[in-house]
Amino acid sequence: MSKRILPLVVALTVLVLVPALLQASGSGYLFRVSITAMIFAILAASLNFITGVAGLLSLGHAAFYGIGAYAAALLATQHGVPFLLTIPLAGVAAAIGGVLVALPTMRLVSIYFAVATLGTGEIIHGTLLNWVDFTRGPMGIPAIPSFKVFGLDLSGNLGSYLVVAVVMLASLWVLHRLTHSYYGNALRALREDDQCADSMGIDVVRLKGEVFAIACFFAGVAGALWAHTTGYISPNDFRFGESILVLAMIVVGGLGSLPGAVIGAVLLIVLPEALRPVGDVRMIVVGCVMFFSILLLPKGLFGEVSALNLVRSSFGGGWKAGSARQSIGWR
Amino acid sequence: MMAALLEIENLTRRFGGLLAVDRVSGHVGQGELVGLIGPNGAGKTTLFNLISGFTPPSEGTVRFGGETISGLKPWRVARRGLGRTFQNLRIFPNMTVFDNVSVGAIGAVGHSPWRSLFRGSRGEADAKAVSERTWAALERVGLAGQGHELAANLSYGKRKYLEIARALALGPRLLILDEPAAGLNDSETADLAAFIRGLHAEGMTVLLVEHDMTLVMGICQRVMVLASGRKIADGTPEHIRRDPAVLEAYLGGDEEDAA
Amino acid sequence: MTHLLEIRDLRVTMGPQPILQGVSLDVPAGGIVTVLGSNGVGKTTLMRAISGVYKVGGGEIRLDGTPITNRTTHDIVRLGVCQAPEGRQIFSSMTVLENLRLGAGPRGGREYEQDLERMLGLFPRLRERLSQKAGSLSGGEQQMLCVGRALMGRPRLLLMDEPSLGLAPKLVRQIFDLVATIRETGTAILLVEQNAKAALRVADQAYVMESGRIVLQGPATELAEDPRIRAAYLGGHVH
Amino acid sequence: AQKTIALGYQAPLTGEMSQYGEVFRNSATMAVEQFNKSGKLPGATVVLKFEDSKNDAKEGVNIAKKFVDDPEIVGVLGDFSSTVSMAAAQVYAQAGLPQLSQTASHPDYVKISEWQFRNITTQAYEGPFVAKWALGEGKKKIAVIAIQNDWGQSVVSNFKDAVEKGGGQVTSVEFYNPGNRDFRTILTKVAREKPDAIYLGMFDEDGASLLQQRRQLNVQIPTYATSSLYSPKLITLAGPSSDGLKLSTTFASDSPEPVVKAYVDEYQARYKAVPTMFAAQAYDATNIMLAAIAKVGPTVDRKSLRDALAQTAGFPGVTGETTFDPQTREPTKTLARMEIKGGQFALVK
Amino acid sequence: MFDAFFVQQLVNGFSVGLVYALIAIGFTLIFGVLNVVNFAHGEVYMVGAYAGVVLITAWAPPLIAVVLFVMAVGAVAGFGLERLAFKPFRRFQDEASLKSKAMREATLLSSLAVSIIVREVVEKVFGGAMRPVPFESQLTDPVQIGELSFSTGQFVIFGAAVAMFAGLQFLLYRTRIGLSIRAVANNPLGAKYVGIDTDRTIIATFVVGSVMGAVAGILVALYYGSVFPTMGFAPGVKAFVAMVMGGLSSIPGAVICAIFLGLAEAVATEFLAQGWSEMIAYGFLLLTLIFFPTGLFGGARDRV
Ligand SMILES: Nc1ncnc2c1ncn2[C@@H]1O[C@H](COP(=O)(O)OP(=O)(O)OP(=O)(O)O)[C@@H](O)[C@H]1O
Ligand SMILES: Nc1ncnc2c1ncn2[C@@H]1O[C@H](COP(=O)(O)OP(=O)(O)OP(=O)(O)O)[C@@H](O)[C@H]1O
Ligand SMILES: [Mg+2]
Ligand SMILES: [Mg+2]
Repeated sequence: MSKRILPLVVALTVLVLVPALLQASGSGYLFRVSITAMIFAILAASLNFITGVAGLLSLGHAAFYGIGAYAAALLATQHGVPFLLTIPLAGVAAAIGGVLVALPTMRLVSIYFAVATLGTGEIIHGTLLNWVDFTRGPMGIPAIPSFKVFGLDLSGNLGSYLVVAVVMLASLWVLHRLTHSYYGNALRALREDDQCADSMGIDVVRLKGEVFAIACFFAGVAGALWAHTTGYISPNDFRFGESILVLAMIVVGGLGSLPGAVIGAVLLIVLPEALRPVGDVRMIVVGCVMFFSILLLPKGLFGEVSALNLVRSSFGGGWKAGSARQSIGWR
Repeated sequence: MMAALLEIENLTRRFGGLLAVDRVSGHVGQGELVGLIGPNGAGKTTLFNLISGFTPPSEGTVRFGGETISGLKPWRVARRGLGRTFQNLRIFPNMTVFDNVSVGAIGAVGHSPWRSLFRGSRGEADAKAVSERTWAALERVGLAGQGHELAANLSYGKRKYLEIARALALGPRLLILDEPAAGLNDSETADLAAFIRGLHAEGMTVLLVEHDMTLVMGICQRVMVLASGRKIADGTPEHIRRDPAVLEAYLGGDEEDAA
Repeated sequence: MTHLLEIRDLRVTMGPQPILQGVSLDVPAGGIVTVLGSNGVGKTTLMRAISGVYKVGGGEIRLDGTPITNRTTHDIVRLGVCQAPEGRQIFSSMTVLENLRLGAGPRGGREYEQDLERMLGLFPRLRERLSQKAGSLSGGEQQMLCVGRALMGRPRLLLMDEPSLGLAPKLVRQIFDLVATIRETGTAILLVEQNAKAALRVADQAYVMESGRIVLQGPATELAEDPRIRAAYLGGHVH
Repeated sequence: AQKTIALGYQAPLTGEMSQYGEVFRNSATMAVEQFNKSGKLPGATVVLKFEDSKNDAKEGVNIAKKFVDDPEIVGVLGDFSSTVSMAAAQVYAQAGLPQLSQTASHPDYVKISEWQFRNITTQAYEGPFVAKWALGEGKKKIAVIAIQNDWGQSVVSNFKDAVEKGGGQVTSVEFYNPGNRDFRTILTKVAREKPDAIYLGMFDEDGASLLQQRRQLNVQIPTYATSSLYSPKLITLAGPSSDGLKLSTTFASDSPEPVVKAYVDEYQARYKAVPTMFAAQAYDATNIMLAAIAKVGPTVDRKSLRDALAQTAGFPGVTGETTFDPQTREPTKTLARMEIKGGQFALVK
Repeated sequence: MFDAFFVQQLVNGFSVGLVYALIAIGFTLIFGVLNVVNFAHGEVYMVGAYAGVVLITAWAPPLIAVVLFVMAVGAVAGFGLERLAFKPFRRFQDEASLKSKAMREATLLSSLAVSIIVREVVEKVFGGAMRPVPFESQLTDPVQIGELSFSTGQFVIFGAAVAMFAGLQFLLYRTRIGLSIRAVANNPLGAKYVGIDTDRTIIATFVVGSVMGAVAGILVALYYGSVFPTMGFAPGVKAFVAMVMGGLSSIPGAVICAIFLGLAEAVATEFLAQGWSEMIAYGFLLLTLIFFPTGLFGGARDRV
């Protein structure tokens, strides 16, 4: 029974309580900040899958976010594809990009891998910027339609919020299932010691490819949401700085922890907004907050171990002490 | 006569100019408990790495269960039923004991994101298989009570068993252990010996590298000796103990430790 | 007050749990003292506390009567307390020669050359591999390098944490012979060992640790006969 | 009591582009203070609300939502770059809040909706102007170096069209990525073609670096530029290397015009610096907004402000006269020709 | 194709590469010792440049005095940076955290946070705009040799790069402190056991690395004639890339790769738009890593 309570609480909060409060406040601004925070929650959760869970430090995540955004924007503006299709297609486009990046860089470890992702990130950003005929280059893509489907207009504050919230919950659910299942254990083994995992029968190469495909898929989905909710995108939105911002989110939240990634994303989106009153020094304050949170909580606001304990006790079965006396192979 | 589970033929590995393993041939029969000894730097670990696919051989072949496995990636070798431990412990320190061992089970069962995501009947079956294998392996080494502890918090001795459990969860046909008794005191070593003998009695084939002669001579049915990359002897413990070449290269003449 | 090293009521706490809960022991100048104990009782912690790698929470460590509690490791090394640590901690991407050079500390020139010669005499295997990367040595070779590196520091007190770990029997014997040889040069040795039999044979004095405390102490020859020790540490009869 | 009418101003006040936000804030604050003192709008005080966008579209959109929520705000100025302005513009268009950007020159910007305005000349106007000038001086083969952003794209396309229409030829077009500081390779490549002239589409800092490196490489090809290089900073940064640069501009700080003189003097008194083209743009933008407010009176709302803005015609600003085309809302302005001589901008007659 | 223009492009590319190399040297040194990326190295470079320019603007002392002053500033910056962003995360006591990837990312982010703070503070104090270096002090005077054009700055930077490189190689391989630095880089715990004061060694490394970074900053500022708060970012990333291509801990590798990157960009610009040619550099990075997974001069992974 109690197992199902936490997911319900999360869903109700995101889908009912928060929008009700926002609606009551009547503030489009707060709606917008929430939408941005949710988009980055997806991004952070997906990067956490690569960097936190599977331990592959990626410094180019914004590029896949960009691929998704451009895929959605181009499909929507040039081919009139409705958002229900652009969102998954954007994910697929980004996933393909992710696999193409992951394949040749498979053998790389630690910082070498990180720099390879940095390089591909820059290449993808540069392509968005310089391939003028296809992406319109620095002109960006304006007039991307908002969420409209079958005459139903979801482009208002509440409508957009709900669309983004539903997509976010679905994305987080998928990442949660993968992170907190045995599949997640295979990934964590990859992170802790890939050679050792290899000798335990874990197909490290395939796993790396899958991790990238899955995480980039969601980065692409986040990109599509960004494109549809903003209406105008340009390569500037997907710079290196954005990759670092997302990385900062998952480190502040707690590497490897899915709830941590979400908390980190919300914090680093809301904090600069909340600090508007302090004016020009707000980025200094954001820097200080980041610094001290890492200093005082090196394992993040919600570290992996506590997150796993929480999630396993409230979401998943199969982790209780089982009494399996059946034979394993050798007997 | 037992069928040969593992056969090695002319296995050679060079590192630059160094011949770490030099034309070694040998076999391990189904259900055998074989020891591999030799001076430090003789190439024992390198031989293990060649068998388990970590290091590609310069020459020679490895056959496992009748099929050639040399050149295969370690994970493929593992899935064919070869479980190993490492000379310097390689556990996953930031994962729980259970999760550590489950990795071996996942290696055997396979890892598919689809099945983890949509826990349909096959997904459930996978999860169940992993969990059962894991608990069974944990129980076999006596760590079931500490399943939820972080591996980093285990004592050294328990970490050794943790590593063995992880290899067992793979459901191996052959278990290769690299110096399992290193760092254990005599009574702990005795426990380990009993444990390995127990595994063997259950039908497990074991190949182990060890410097503790009490252990090796006490439990192994057959002992192979490497020195400077070459196999210099292969036979029963009694035979090995008296082999002058082994005495010279490895035991050092004094009988006491070998007792 | 003839003791080179005196430890009184040493307490060390890592994280939440106390690891050493009041350890006292003495190492006489030029003597060999061994500490026995099962896994995880805190032997390594004791060694690290002496070397100043771990912070000491209480008690005192004196070298020649001068307190060295919580001095920095490099100070302690300079005072002549060198350690061949657990896990070897060699410099894997540097050559064997560089490792030994580092062990010699600031000493250079002829003195260093002589020490090196002496060392290589003890470990001829290392001589063959002087220009090889230490990380590519076999386990046993690394252990030799570790001990050799500590000896290069010309210690007054040598701390050895399980030096026989992973060594072939022939080498184990050599290591223990070496322990005896080293003591002849006047160096005192504090030896932590799992190989209780061999350790008790070379040591003058022995201590037995259990969960952070000394539970038994006495001359090595006496302890070797002690039935409790025989049962717990020497009792391994496999047959 | 006085009624307060608020204007939102979104601009990069921190981050890489903060220098531009800074001068916008200076000019706008000055303009509003002057306006409130002038008594052109009895019964009401205009206040400015600044928000920092960091030149980041995410923040730009958030700010837009914030301004839209604020019932006091009847009009918005900014943002700086076209990309951020356009992301925010989607919000303003939907909510119906007039937005006047001092610098967004993206061709699609005013097409977003009837709520978008700008007072910067577009390249559709400036490109042909310089092209004609250069062709008139006998420069038939011209190379173009421009920054790879939306503005740079329109610099190139408009200039190229105009040159080709005028019988000249654009020998090569070199875009460079924002942030690039070393122009030696580009200059060497361009020099190989031996063009009669080089046309630059970039901002003052890039321009200064380029001019310095041009001198160092001993490339002596006459150089023309867009009005964005009209900045005292250019001369401070590039020094003698900038001599001989020809450029068009709407604003000249040493112009004898009384409006300009008054502005430059007060700006200098307040901020101890000579206003740049960007500062002047912001000053005019704010004043155009204020003039529209004054026209409607203290009961101004968003819709009436928009309509008043749309009627702006012949507004006498420090960057020349501004008129918004009633259909396209594009500004038309008069441009002047300048040349740098002996470390000074000098009007070319 | 191989005309004077092409050779000129090589010169151009070489000097861009030298700028990357100057930064990469200090970067690599620091990385080598701590195995963490010091994201604030670009800011040290920037701070060095600002310090120098402020001094020049105020007193216009001779170049050598400026460099000495900047070295001092770099030393202080390196010291402060190490204490602030790295020391708190260093707990040599337990090996697990030393090897933990979370620690690596924590210091990566803490140095990033420090770099944001430093950059924003500099921006608040000096403004976001470019500041010119007084013309008398600039190293931008043209030098014509045959058909090729150089500037004085290029020679100075070349000299500085050679000097730094040689000095560092000497320091690392011929001196005791260098031996200690390499030992700490390889195994900090082991270094303690041989009596090395690891803390001091690390500070020394940071100081040396940051001094080099700061000197690079002022020289490059004099060469380009201006400073601005974000000046450290773009070349910092390239230096980082060069360091990795070179194999992380190999300073010669980093220098060679930095120069190679500069040349590649210049030659690519000859055929492509500058925007694309920047990507050529990253393309080379990927190719290098695909064929040499641990960089051109990096060691293999530790044995199993
Ligand atoms: N990757 C490598 N590169 C270079 N040399 C290597 C490598 N791996 C092993 N060697 C060398 O090969 C020889 C055999 O090493 P191996 O580790 O197999 O010895 P071992 O028999 O396991 O010794 P021990 O009992 O001490 O563990 C050693 O001399 C070692 O230095
Ligand atoms: N840095 C640390 N943080 C937390 N606990 C620690 C730390 N170091 C050691 N411990 C714990 O202290 C206890 C004693 O460890 P120690 O390494 O001293 O044992 P030991 O007697 O040397 O054992 P072994 O024979 O296995 O080497 C162990 O339970 C260990 O888990
Ligand atoms: Mg071995
Ligand atoms: Mg120990």
